[in-house]
Amino acid sequence: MDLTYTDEEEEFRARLREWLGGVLPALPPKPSPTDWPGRRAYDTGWQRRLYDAGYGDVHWDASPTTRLIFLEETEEAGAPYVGANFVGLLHAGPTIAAEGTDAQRARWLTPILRGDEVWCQGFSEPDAGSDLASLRTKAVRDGDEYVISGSKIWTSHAEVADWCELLVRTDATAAKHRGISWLAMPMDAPGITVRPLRTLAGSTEFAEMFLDEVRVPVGNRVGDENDGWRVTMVTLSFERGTAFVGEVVACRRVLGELAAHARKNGRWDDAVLRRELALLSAEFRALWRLTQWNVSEAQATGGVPGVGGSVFKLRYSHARQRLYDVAAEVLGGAGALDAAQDWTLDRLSSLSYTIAAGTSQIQRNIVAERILGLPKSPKGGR
Amino acid sequence: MDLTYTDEEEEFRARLREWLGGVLPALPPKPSPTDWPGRRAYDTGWQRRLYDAGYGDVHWDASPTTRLIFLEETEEAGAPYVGANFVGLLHAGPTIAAEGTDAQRARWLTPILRGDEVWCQGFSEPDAGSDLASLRTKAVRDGDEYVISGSKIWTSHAEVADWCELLVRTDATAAKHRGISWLAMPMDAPGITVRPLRTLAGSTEFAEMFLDEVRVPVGNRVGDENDGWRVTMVTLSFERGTAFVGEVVACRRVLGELAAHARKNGRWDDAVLRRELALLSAEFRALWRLTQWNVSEAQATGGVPGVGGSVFKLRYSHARQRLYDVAAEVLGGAGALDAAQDWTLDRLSSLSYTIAAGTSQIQRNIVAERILGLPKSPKGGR
Amino acid sequence: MHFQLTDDQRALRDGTRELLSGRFGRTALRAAVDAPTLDRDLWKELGEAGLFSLGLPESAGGVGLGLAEAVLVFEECGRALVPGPLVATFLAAGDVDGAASGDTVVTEVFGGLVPWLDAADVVRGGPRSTSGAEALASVDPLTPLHKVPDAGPTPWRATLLYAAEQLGSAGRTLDMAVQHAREREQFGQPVGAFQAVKHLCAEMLVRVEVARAAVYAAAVTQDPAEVAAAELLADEAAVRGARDCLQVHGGMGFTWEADVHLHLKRAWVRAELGGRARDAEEVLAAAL
Amino acid sequence: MHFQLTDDQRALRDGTRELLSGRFGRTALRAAVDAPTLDRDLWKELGEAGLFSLGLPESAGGVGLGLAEAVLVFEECGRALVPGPLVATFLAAGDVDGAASGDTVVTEVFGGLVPWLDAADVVRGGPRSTSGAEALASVDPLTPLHKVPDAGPTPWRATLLYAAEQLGSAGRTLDMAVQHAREREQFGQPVGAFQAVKHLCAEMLVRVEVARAAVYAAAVTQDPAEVAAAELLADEAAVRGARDCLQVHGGMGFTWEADVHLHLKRAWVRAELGGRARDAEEVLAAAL
Repeated sequence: MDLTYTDEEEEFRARLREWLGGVLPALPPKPSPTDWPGRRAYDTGWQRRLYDAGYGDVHWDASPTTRLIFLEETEEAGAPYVGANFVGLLHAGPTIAAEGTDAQRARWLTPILRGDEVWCQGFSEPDAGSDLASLRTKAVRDGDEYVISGSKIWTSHAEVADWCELLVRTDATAAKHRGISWLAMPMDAPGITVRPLRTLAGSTEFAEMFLDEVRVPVGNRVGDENDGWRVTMVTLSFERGTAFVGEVVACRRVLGELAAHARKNGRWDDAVLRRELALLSAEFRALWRLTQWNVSEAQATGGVPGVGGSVFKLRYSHARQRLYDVAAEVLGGAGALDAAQDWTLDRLSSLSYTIAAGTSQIQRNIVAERILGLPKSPKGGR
Repeated sequence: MDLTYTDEEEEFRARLREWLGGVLPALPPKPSPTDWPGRRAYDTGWQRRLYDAGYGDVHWDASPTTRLIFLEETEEAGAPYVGANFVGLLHAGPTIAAEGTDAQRARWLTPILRGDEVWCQGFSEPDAGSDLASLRTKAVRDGDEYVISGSKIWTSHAEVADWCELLVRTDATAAKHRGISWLAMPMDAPGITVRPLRTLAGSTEFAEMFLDEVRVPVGNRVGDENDGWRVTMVTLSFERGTAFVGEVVACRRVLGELAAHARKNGRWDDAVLRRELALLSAEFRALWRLTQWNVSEAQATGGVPGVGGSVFKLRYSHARQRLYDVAAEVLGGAGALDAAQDWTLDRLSSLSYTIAAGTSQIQRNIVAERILGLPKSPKGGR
Repeated sequence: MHFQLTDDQRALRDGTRELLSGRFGRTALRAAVDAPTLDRDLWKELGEAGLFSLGLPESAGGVGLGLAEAVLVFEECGRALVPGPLVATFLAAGDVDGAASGDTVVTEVFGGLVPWLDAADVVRGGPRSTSGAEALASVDPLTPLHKVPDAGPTPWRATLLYAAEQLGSAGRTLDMAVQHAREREQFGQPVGAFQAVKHLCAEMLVRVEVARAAVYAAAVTQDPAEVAAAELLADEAAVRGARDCLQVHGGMGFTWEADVHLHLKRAWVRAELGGRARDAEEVLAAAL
Repeated sequence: MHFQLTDDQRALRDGTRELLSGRFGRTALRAAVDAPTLDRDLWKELGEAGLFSLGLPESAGGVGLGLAEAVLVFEECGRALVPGPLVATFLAAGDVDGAASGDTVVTEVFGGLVPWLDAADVVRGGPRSTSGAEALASVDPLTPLHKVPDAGPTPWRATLLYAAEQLGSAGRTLDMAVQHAREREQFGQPVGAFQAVKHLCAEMLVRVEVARAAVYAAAVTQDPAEVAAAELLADEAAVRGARDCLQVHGGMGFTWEADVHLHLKRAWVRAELGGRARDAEEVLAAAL
């Protein structure tokens, strides 16, 4: 049990910190949340800077510990988030790297790392919900093309993406997990309609995507036909180990800010509130240690994270919601109801954490069945 | 919405209060919890006093509101609990009254009301647990007798009971709810072995009961053969309306004592603890009002309570556990670990509340399916 | 003792629900979200229906009903998410000309906040002048808010009426969750057949019924500790109810299109306007 | 950074578990419950196995291991519910003759309480004399307790070791719940197939893993705030774990025969001996 970093890791941290200190002040101003081309340019510009400085592939090639340090340092320095590069860097890219042909890797990987091309994700569907594998978007083979119709939801950056990693049903007669294929769909193909989806926070970072006989070359399929579910699952679990590193660092910073704010406005004297802050501090300290634990485990097992990601996500998503509920208490009265406060918007967006990427109910099933070995419920018992 | 009592009800209350004031100081001293014959004599002696004073049948014949007043006043005055008379007065008696023949009513009811005969309950079985209807104690017809073998558990007062209301399986081939019969078993019949069962609180108020070819006359069956499940359910739901009246009154008294104790030992100054006490106060105030609501409803519908009992039990059982957890905080340090403190024993016994008479999980199923009309899960989904 | 609705009370509740579902159903609600101005025609109609005057004696144009009846009506307003300073206008009826009839819109300062300041004809409570009031970007699209420096405690009648609205909102989010759980299918069956969803809904109902007993009893007894209990339990039922409803709805619950966020945000607003939780807790503690 | 057990640590943990399951398995545990005297043979064997001395330098007869290793060993003691003043004796090794070897039984005053006073050879901490100590009817049949008036704060090393025991107990009640859920059938299937039971068990695991990360990290960093976090999270994991285990067991969990109450009662005792929760909270708050 060692919580100190190696000399090599400390050097990486120092070098990165120095580089961040130099490059961050020179960044262009942050675009408005509704300026999609501006957001794309900002995010891809940042990725290009990382690439040029040798940090472009930190999500792919670096060790889990190095990645942890990278995420910790960039968050603490206030560097831009992965943003529009998220799907390319953390989903589609790793999938193509692991399952693609040489030609596919050559075509798609470097543009992702250089920030030249942006990807979006076409997995979720309105009628599928938690049961992702019941997706119905249909791809019918026509010569060396698939003809695709259906609709997707919760697609981020669809407005400005070049490519979409798309899950489609290529065999309607097979069992639901067995008839799915993974395609790279060019977003300029005819038949694609993107419509922004407004969240309860009033923001439009997600979109619905309607596909009407969109034609995609068969050569854009990664993995075998009807093997898309396995292809996808590999990537989804790959991403879990370090997915929340930056967020935990950010939550700890917010917690410190809350304490400072409470000391200033007098709420600190309320022992009940102080206790809530203390319990959150215990919580996020432990979640940070759990992150280091999971990362160390991933490092030891060659980068393959276990189902520990579900354990982390379960606890973290509820802790994050509590954090912003307490933020509202710290602000108190008018402050708690003020949508101009960042904390209010964060409170609203935290509501999605127990739902997105597998509801807490689904995560508990996973933990109980896959870690604890409790019996799978028969149909109806899930 | 009227929370005042009628003149008649107030008169009943005043008369009862006066009578209690006279009779309680003259009661013999409470027997030790392990002195079973003593406990029987004490409890039946109290029931006889009630009977002689005209209160013997308050659980059967009085209106729900009168019963509420009776339970409230006796609890507040510190009168003895129903104790050894519980099964006779609240389970077996009402069952016989509702489903028995004239001869059965004549034989069994008056001795219950006079405190002459004590009943115990032989429903639960070790292997059945929450799935009560899966009971396996077998009754085979032999002429005009049933020959009974099996084992029962959680039987209170078995050591000193004259009769046992016994559920047995009379048809092993029928669906599980359809092959059960209700019998009155004399506790002096050969083949009955009673063994005390120690609870985690160290007490032995429950027993296991082993039946080895016990012979019971067919004439002791109440209701039709194989109709025992329905016979039983009628009584179980009958009892729910006012089952917890005395306990809620007692919990409110305990809460007041906790506050007084905390004021004395200084813990009152801990805002966190004071808040916990305040929230419990809100809780038990509301539970008292909910009791009045349910009782008024039962009064209006002719004494048939709805599934509201499950709503009440769910909330109350958790509130009671919280109450005694907070009691431990009020006592603090050594006090919280002192088994000589009544509150410590009550804390231990409160642990059964979310399990006994239907676990909280079962109660939530009942609420969801019978009140909210959510679909019954297929086998496996309960 | 008969702690149940009388026939008259039942009729009042049903009539109010019918009026509101006709006059402020889902279409009107979503239209109000898109254009959040106070609908003075609706206000007038509510006034004509007696919503603001029901507590006034018949001599003053009211029907002489009590707080118990007011609570039933405000519960329905909470269910329907009716916008506007209902509580302040109700409390002003009899004191402020035109409040009872719905001709005058009255708001009031509660806990340093003023709802619907720009739309109101009269402002009560708080500092003498609200000229220094500062507009807030209200989290609730259906409740414009200003803040003022002076933050006196919320009068108990307002606390009780806000609690009644919370109760109504909690009942509505329960209904929405149950309806969704019956209709939405996942893994080949209604999500309401999953025990986890079932138990969420069951606990929502328990919170509603407990809060209902507390709110109704507080209206009858008007005891400060009972009002405090009603406030705490109704706030909890409304806020947690909306959140559980969101959880049952899954991703769709996170959209602007679903109504659940309107309930959650309004529940947050009412929790602040109705009085500070810590104050209510101290009232209860002191009464122990 | 390699925040995982080393091979040596794994071997130490496995060896301790093996030793304890052989020397203090279920039969021995229940025998100890029936006759709660301190087993000095067992104590000596634990001493010989190095349980008390492992932190001492080799020159003093120890193996020079750190708090991280101590935490692993105490976690196993918590799993097995080993009775006796383990924490006090461990902390006395090196200071008190014979403590390291298990020849001397040392207890200490923690939070105004003295465990195993009558069985101990040496008492540390607290007031000069424990002649005025008052015997308590201890709720835990495996921990005799006395109380003394002077209640200084528990030293942080003791807090940490108690937290480690809590962690072990939480892990054990999780295992017991899962085993029961796999084996016990109700309504025609294992109760572990019901989502409600499944989710109880899943949350137990989550609490264990979060507490584990906190306890191990506190042992490595020895930072006061991390120790406070470990204390709070381990107490919660142990107490709620035992209660959920009881719930999963249903009626059988309420019997004296089931081991679950022994875990719950000991968890309550450790929570008091390990330091007051409110103090830990203030340490964490001050560090914010």
